[in-house]
Amino acid sequence: MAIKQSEYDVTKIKSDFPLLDRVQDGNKIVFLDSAASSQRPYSVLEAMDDYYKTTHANVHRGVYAIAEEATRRYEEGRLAAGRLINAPDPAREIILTKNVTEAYNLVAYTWGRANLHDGAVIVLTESEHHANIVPWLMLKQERDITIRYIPIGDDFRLDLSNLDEMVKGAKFVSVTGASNVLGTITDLEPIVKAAHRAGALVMADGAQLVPHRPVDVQALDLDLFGYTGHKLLGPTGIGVLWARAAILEEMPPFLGGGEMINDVRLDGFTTNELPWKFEAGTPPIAESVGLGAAIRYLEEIGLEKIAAHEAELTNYALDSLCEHFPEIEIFGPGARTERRGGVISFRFGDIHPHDVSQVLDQHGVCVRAGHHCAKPLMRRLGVNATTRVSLYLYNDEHDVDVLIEALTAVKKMFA
Amino acid sequence: MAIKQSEYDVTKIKSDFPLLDRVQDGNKIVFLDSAASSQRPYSVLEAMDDYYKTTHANVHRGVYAIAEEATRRYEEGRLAAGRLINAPDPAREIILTKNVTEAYNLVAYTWGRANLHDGAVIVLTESEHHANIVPWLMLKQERDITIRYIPIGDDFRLDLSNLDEMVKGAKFVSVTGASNVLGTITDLEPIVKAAHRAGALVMADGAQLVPHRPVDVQALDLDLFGYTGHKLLGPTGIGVLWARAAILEEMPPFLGGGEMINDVRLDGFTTNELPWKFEAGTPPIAESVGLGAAIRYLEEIGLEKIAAHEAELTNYALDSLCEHFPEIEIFGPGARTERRGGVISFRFGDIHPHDVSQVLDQHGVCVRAGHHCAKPLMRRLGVNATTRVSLYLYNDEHDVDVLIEALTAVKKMFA
Amino acid sequence: MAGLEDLYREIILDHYRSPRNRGELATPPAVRIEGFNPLCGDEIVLYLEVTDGVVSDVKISGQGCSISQSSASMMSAAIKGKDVGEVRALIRSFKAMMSIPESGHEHDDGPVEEIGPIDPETFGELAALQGVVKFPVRIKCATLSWNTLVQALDEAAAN
Amino acid sequence: MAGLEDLYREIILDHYRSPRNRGELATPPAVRIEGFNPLCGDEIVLYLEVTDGVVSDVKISGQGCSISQSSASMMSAAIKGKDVGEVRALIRSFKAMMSIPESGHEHDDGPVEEIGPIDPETFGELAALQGVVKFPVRIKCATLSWNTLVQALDEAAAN
Ligand SMILES: Cc1ncc(COP(=O)(O)O)c(C=O)c1O
Ligand SMILES: Cc1ncc(COP(=O)(O)O)c(C=O)c1O
Repeated sequence: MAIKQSEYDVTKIKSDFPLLDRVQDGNKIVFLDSAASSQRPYSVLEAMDDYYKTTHANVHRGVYAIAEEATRRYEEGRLAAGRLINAPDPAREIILTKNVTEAYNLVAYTWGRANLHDGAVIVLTESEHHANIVPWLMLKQERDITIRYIPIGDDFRLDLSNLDEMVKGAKFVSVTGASNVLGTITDLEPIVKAAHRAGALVMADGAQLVPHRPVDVQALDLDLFGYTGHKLLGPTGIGVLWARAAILEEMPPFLGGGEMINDVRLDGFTTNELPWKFEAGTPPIAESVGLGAAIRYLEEIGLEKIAAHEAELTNYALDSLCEHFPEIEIFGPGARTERRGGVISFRFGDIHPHDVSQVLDQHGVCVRAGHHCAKPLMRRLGVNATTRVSLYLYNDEHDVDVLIEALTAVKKMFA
Repeated sequence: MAIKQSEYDVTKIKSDFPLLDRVQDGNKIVFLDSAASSQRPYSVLEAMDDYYKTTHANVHRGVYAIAEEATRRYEEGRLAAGRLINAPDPAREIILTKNVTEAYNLVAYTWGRANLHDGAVIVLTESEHHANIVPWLMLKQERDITIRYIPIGDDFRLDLSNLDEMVKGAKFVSVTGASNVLGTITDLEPIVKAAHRAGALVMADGAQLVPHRPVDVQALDLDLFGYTGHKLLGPTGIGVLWARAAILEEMPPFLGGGEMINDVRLDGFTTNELPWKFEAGTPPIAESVGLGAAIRYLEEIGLEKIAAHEAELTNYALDSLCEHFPEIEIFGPGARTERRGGVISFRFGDIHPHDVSQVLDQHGVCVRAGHHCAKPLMRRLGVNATTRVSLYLYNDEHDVDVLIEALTAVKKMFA
Repeated sequence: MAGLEDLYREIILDHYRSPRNRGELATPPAVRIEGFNPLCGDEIVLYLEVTDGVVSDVKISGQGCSISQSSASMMSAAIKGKDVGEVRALIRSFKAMMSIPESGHEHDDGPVEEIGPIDPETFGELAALQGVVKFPVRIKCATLSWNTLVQALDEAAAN
Repeated sequence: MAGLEDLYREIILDHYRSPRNRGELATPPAVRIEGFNPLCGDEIVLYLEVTDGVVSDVKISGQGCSISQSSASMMSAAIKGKDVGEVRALIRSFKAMMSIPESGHEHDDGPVEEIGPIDPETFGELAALQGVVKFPVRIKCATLSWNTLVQALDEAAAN
């Protein structure tokens, strides 16, 4: 069952990632935890290194060549971050944060506190990551707001049958673009339409979407959107918030300090223009350079091709798992279904995910075991934890084959 | 006037920093803008590279070797950050943020909103960086609090003559440990004593202090303290907040999301233990590794020695500047004074700082021109901007000599 | 890297496969305490009956990984019939074996009290859990039941 | 890297050393507008008198770097006596020369309308400021007085 895809050379791609060359106790690493955090190609590390070695200085105010060059490189990362999702005005609408969690907190603290007063209704889903729940629960501790959750059905997908009812009277709807547990990809179109009909803004969480397929925030007609650098071959320490300029203009500032101000007096201050209004203090400069390089790497391969590769590999993995292990219970859509990404969560008989993961590690296979920062979803699934395999552009059939072998060993050990 | 300091080999130190080897238009870079952001030694870049190449995975939850090793390296950065300032319980009391600006916002949003109600008084100083003013001005927009500012005297130092009066009735006192404009180092002891007598907590801004001399938060009897990675040979994207555990325990959380929670339900959440309670989302992992390496580099040379070197070099620079340019007006204490760091701000006749800096750049000399994120202080000094030279461990007399030559050219150009 | 055989000793797998003292007790006379590992969602419910200063009965229910289950099972076997003072001493020794200083902060890297070689007399089968220390993420699994026991003893004493 | 001679043309230094139209005007009939560059604190105060659709007088005070001062000085010389339509056209051309698209967002890296070679007829001495484009941080210095002029024209029109 060979995967054939013209021009997609997974062996070459794999060799671009130094960590995937690591040998642990005689086993080559098989990295199947990219949904938690991906690995980085040489080009990303080199871009950051080059930045630090030749061009580092603080940005935006220096009147000397190195500082101007540092500013240019920092702002280039922003433009790349916007280009990747087809943001209409990246130079003003892309806010660089420390991770996407900060981005959602920024929205909850500023847009949320300015617009959601007692009695307001917002809509989330049962399959959100904590990053898109807790900021709203914190707001709910302060104010009498109602949070409605779009439920998931038995097919693990959002149940959109009651959509108009769900969003009725809501001011804000925020849904994950792709689940980090179920592998489902959200059908955003009907949600955006219903929300806009109801007069609500719509934010989507792109953390698990942007790394894996082309995303166009304009075509999706979204209002706000976030994603995170380290899951898309970029460095840690950087996240991306996009929102329509009109929304950002209206929002009060979030963090206060240098760079986000226009003027400061002892008794007050005025804010800077977009996007710097939301970027207080020294920003993640080298991280923006790294993010830009990561995006270029993805663009060069092509996100369409990456998505196609992942789809084939996901089918191979789902088939292999079900074929070898009848006791496996997969929490998510099956092989060859639409809107399905490369995240595969499962129960392995009654062997606890911690034990599964620990034994897999002995074979060099890295997978995640736990609640995946989605405790409400875990409760809905009726489990405390799952084992999660996640596939990315550098994984191949051989990785899946090693996983199957290693799972066989797990079974033997705990039989 | 040779600087002699046994065992301090500035040539060797300089060679550890790749950027200082850069040649621009035939001139070797003379980097005199470390107060804005320092450069990084190879060892820091190598530590981050090695982390990414061999050990990267998301931290704290992975049950596999790479993830455990990543967690260990991340937490090691935290311990180093605490060790550097002699924090009593670094494993719990050090919060890693994206920069120190975030740290002060964290304090203002959480401790501030929980403790400063209408009528409350806080005390800052006229020489604060915007990072320690704007978060409090933002709070003042919401609540009727009073901010008092300790003035600076004609000697550019905080006027502490009226201290007990200043802090009377205050709940919180926050002062810079070292000015990023004046080069003054704050005499924290009387401030801490007076504040504690008045029942106020004391925070100090260590952004310009920690990189340059030994700091001991216990000996200083501080309650909260912050500093930032990129000014101390570390990467961008990381800052440090220290506070006594008892204070942190009482503080509500700041950003919500993964990692900072203990449990999440659809209708509420509970928070994690310290320090993770304040670290939402994927933290700056590689940045913590880099910070740890930067701290080790500083410790190996020794902060006492760095301080001594900088003191001698500052004297040399102040003497040279005054000797060559009678028209120079330095905003800060003169040579051979106590509590004086290597930041030298000045007016150069009536040549605008932008023009000074631009022409210096032509000679490879990097200095900062502007308000240095301290607009209230600029108003106090009666200027819109200053030219600022800042010295660090890798600078030497030759750098100062090149500066003098280049300033001579500036003078000629705008005569 | 530590080998898996350090973690999954045969005796651990045996307790996992056939847990001792599984079940529930009537409350009162027993106290019932729930323990929870937020990282992996493991849950344990501990029923403890103390009569005249002696652990007269103990039962465990809940779910978790092999390490948390076997640790709970071994613990139940080790404490049953012991007097409360002995049990508290055992808890201290067990935590020391897990490199957790008395203050209880499991991530402290500060100096840990030197503990002598594990004494099989006191520790019996529990010594098999020593290997967990090499797998820091799993320490919380191994200590879950013990932390729950501390709470149960406190509550029993308060009654 | 761009050389300093691109930035500090002799004519720029000349305007910096001997600024034209320095001073104040009575308001009314003139309008008075303050401009401010938050990055470096440069300030300009522009006095503009428009009579019958013509810039009948202009004066400038304030302080700033050589680029902002000389740009203001050259601007004042260029607009004095011109009619408002011509002045607005000149502003557009100047901003185009500074690579600032009409929308006014100076950091946009989007495509910029191609502008032909600078026409010395229209631009006169102002063409000397072309070199500023190579020093992005200084663009705000060069455009400060022009942005202030836009406001002054709007206000004069409103009166
Ligand atoms: C005294 C002082 N405090 C705070 C800061 C803010 O540091 P950061 O931009 O890294 O948050 C700076 C540096 O700009 C500073 O000099
Ligand atoms: C769906 C989803 N949203 C948000 C996040 C948060 O990302 P970060 O930790 O980088 O803020 C994650 C990753 O953990 C995720 O999977």
